[in-house]
Amino acid sequence: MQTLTENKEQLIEYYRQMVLIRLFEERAAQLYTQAHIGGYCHLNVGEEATVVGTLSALGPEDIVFTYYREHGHAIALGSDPAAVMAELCGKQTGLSKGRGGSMHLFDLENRLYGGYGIVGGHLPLAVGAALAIQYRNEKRVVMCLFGEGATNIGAFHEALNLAKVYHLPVLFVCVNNQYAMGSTIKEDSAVPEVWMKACAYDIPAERVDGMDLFAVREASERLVREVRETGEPRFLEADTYRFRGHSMADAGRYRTQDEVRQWQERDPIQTVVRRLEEDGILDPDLRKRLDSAAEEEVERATRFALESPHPDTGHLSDYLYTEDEETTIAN
Amino acid sequence: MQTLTENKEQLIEYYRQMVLIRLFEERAAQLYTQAHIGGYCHLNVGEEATVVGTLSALGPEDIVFTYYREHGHAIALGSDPAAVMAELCGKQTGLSKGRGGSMHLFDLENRLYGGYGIVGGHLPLAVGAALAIQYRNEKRVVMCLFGEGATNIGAFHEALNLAKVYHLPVLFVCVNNQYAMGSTIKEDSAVPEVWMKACAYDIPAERVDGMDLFAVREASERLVREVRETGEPRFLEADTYRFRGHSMADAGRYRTQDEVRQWQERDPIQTVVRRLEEDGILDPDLRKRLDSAAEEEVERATRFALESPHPDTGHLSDYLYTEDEETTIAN
Amino acid sequence: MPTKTYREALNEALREEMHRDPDVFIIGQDVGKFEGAYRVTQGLLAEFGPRRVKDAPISETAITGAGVGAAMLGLRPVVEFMTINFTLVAIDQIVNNAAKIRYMFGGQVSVPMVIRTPGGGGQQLTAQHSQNLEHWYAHVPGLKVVAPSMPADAKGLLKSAIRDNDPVFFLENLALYNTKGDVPDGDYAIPFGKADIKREGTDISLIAHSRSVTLALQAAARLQEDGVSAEVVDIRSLRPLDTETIVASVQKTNRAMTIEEGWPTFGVGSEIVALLMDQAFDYLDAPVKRVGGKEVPMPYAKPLERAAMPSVDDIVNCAREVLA
Amino acid sequence: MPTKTYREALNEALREEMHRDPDVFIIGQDVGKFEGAYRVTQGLLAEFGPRRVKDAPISETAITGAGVGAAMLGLRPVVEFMTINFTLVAIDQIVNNAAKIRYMFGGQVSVPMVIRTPGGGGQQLTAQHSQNLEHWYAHVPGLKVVAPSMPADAKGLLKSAIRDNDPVFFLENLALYNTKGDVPDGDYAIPFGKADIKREGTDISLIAHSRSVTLALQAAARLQEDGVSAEVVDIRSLRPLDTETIVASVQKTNRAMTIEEGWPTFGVGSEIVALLMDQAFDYLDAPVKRVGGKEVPMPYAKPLERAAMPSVDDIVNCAREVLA
Ligand SMILES: Cc1ncc(C[n+]2csc(CCOP(=O)(O)OP(=O)(O)O)c2C)c(N)n1
Ligand SMILES: Cc1ncc(C[n+]2csc(CCOP(=O)(O)OP(=O)(O)O)c2C)c(N)n1
Ligand SMILES: [Mg+2]
Ligand SMILES: [Mg+2]
Repeated sequence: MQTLTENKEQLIEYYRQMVLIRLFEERAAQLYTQAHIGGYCHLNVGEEATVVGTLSALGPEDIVFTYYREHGHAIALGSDPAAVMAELCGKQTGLSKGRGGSMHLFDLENRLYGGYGIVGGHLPLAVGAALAIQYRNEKRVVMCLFGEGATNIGAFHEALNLAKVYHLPVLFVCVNNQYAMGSTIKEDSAVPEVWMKACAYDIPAERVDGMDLFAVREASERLVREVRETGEPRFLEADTYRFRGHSMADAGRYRTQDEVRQWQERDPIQTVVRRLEEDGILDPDLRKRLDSAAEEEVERATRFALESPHPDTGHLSDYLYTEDEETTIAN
Repeated sequence: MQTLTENKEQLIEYYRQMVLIRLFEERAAQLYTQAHIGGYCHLNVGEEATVVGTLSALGPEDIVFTYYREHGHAIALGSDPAAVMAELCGKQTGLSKGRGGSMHLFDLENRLYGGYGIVGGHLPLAVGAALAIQYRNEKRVVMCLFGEGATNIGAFHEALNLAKVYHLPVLFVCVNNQYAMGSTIKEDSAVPEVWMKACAYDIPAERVDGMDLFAVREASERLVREVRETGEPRFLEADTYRFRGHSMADAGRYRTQDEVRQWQERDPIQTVVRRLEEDGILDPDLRKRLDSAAEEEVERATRFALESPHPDTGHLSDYLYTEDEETTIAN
Repeated sequence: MPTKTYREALNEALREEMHRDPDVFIIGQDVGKFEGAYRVTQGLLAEFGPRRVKDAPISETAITGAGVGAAMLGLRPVVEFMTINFTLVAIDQIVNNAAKIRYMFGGQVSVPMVIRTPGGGGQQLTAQHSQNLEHWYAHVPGLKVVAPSMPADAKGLLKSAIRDNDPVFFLENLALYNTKGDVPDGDYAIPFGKADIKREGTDISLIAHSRSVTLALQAAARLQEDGVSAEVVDIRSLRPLDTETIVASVQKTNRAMTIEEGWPTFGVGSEIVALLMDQAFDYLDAPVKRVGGKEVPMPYAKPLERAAMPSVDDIVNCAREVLA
Repeated sequence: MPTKTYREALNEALREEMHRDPDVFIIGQDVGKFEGAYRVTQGLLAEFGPRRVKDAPISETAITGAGVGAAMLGLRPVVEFMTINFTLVAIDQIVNNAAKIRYMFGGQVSVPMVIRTPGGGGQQLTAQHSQNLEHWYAHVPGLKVVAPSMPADAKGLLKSAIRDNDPVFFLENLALYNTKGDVPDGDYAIPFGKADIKREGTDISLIAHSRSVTLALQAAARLQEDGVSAEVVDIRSLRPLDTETIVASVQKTNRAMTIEEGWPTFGVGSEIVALLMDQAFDYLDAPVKRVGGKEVPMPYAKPLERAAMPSVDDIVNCAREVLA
């Protein structure tokens, strides 16, 4: 067990974020069953350590490309949970102005460069962003997150190769939650140890326990630093588990209750609590205060989302082309 | 230097094929400059050991998917050089009835399942053919050939992974002729040792000197046997060099005369000659006879090609749909 | 005749064809254990086992290409894409291999495969998951493209698709899976290249395919209230196109409009209009109009999505213009 | 005005824009050392170095996506595809990312990139290398699509494409690269969305884009011999489409036909016909007809290829039918 190098405030902040994400997601699930949220809705429940552990390692100029399972990613990067929830509810006040929904969160200010819906399709974008960073001789890092199922698609192969050939500052993070919908990595990948696939691109790679915030955090921080210093790509696999279905529509018949229970015993939030309590950083009282603050935050977000207006259908064509926008502004 | 296990006739047959391919290609180049051949025309000159060494290892039921640089492949598989040349000239008597041209040779009888023009796009087809073989519980092997440039495209990644995940009898053969048009594998691939890329698919892989017929032949035979016995994929890289341009249109400014000369000193045909002469299998007299037989063969092929008629434009739509064909036959 | 959902009709066609022909097999992501992203393959793994129902990795290019390769050796693969949107990562295999192999190799080999996938919007699945691109495939010689709107057609056309000796792009629609209709039992196959008059009428032809047919039928019912007799022509087969039935309908009604879920510019309706221009010009009492989706990526917010999709109102209003 | 080839005009536009804007860079296979598969980027590596002229592996998906990602950070990538046929392996990046990113993220980011590539047949490059799919891109809201037919347009439109703040699909044509024409020196940019009358006439409008414009001009000359005055409308911009100029031409001539190299079914001409149906119906003295390639994968044999492509004869004959 490595010693915690972060200061108390930081550690508490991680806890706060993880709880916030958990509560946010559970509330989103509720809103989904109440039909305030529609379409696909993929939750981060169970994966909070991979979310907070990776993204907290980034500097203020670094940028993130991620996939459709990204509510937590937005929150961890600093997006207002209210704007996230509003997006999930398709409101004009949402992070993507109600156009993107759950799968397509974008927050320029917090350098969240989008959640994407075509599996693996965003990896090339991350490589391009890193290319722009190199082109301008900047020291920023691009973090690109994706599921283990994405490592089987061609775009993964091409993107990793290009990142290495061009020497680009990307940290590829594979969030291995054991399932791609109903399929396991063992069934789908010739090399089920995902991090080992990086051998084909000569990218240094490692695996970390994705249920352990501190392990994820340590590895991410180190790798982000390496990427920044060398300007070269790195690869991190974080093993975790989604406690809920693939999306809200999933009956989950492809896995046993037993398996789910076993993973739930390693709940990443409980692990953090235990550790922080042991280290005297968290006590039941502080925890209660933090938890109810998070609850209130989610409450506020929900209220904001529900009360916000839908986009006006008169603005259906807004944002299609940049020129139109300018025209609109000029008028 | 391994001992030659083949009998004399076989060894002489390899030589015959290599010479035939060399002369055929040189004649094709001539016909191209005389405008009897058009479009893209990619020659195997310099790569004859990879062609004959791999394909001679196949059994009579095994099948081959290959790429656009495949005149030699057709010839080595037993296609009539006259039908190959006729195809290059766009004649109705051509291997693909004048519809395919240089890049798209197909010979059902000799189990050549096509030359394809989209780089890497035929690898999935080979996997599917192997799937059919497995489905029917047959013991056939699929050989799939491609250039080293193809290993950078997504289809390569997906095809290798699927072949391994499904346990399919494919021998992937990468003909590494050092260039993909003007680009080298060092510039284009994070892992320039192509065979090592198979690590990401847990496919046993090896590299062989593609200028040495006997080495290619030994490795191919062994790997074909392994594929047949295990029903699992294997990967072979054969290093070689194309003595001519990428296609007939290539000025070749991206490489030096010196480099070309150095490789030409290792001409695969000369190597075979030296070895067979040392072993007393070939003598100048026999060689002369073989060479002029090959010359005649090419002469015959050329004459046949030039004298054959073009397809009748009234048959432009033939072969589009299977039903049409049947209708035509029924009438 | 038993009443079944569109989904059940598809499932039945698959099951029956798999019983009929041992060379038919299914391949796709989560078609087996998961029973299909939209449950079309429900029960098939249990019934036929993993040799005939093959779960595959997220590798659409490899899956599709493997289908083509297996078909070249005489099997009859049915490749499932979770949605039509994902065909874009494999379109090269469909267009450059499946469609061209027979022709470019001089007829030496056929590619008897089916690509099944749902298109369409209305589920709040947003920009990358709500497209209608079937006419791209219908543009390509060498392919056949069908798009059933009703459960019976779904069964009958899927059976024909599986028995066809050439590659077939078989378009389903997310919003149709739960719709119900009578479905003939047993060996019911509908030949390709036949449009179907889903409702007879005399005043105007509403020409549509896939889910738009159901909108057209609703619009026709509304128009009836105004005393307008609208004929609903279900294109059903986009390639080959049944020009005869479509033209005959318009020769009778003298007025027409097209309805499609997708973007109209360079869309399905454009081809139908061009066809009518060519073969029914002298019969037209008014210009043929097109109704389709609004020309934006599909937005998420429900009111925007609704506004982006063609509605029964849109159709009725457009019909009135054509009739004016 | 200096006379230049289409290729030189493109090269000049690239060079000038790279001088003007340090954020413009080129990425593609063999664009650098090899100087471009069709030499459009000749000399640029030498002039601008490898930072601005980036050779890339055979990884069209990664290359295109990298262009999109770099554009999202404000650079202006010009992505070269060796031919339009290879865009199929990257079409997901173009359609699902480049075209949609601005809209689906609520306008927070733009994608100022250009995708350049030649289409077309006639070089005996056969089925997988001779396609015309530009209208697939023109179907997609969020993209802009232009297709110059002449060297001056090539220069002027490429400059506008590079300066545009949204993704532009820029179609070149293999058979045009060596064609010559006057090309204005220096800062010559042509706005998008403007069709161009390449030849004025009064009897019939020949509506075409890319290389078909040159065929249309030859046909117009032939028709002139018969005393027919044909107007040649170069569509030039497929999205946005200049409906005004096209409709105005037909309102004047009262007769029209479309010409395209690609397959007409679900093709470019269909959209033009549908437009004229909608906006020029009352002006039409005869149905608008379409001429295009024959509906087969492009065959290799020269006589077959010639028969598969639209010819000046085809156009003249079709025009006579329209005029009959
Ligand atoms: C190219 C493509 N194919 C299929 C899908 C449908 N799909 C959405 S999510 C998913 C599973 C992805 O699994 P993984 O990458 O492990 O991420 P997870 O959802 O487990 O977080 C699939 C198959 C898609 N979106 N894109
Ligand atoms: C997807 C795709 N991209 C680009 C091309 C153009 N192209 C044809 S051959 C070639 C080089 C291929 O090199 P390699 O795989 O090493 O085979 P070689 O030609 O050297 O035998 C390229 C880039 C293509 N045909 N397909
Ligand atoms: Mg997963
Ligand atoms: Mg090579």
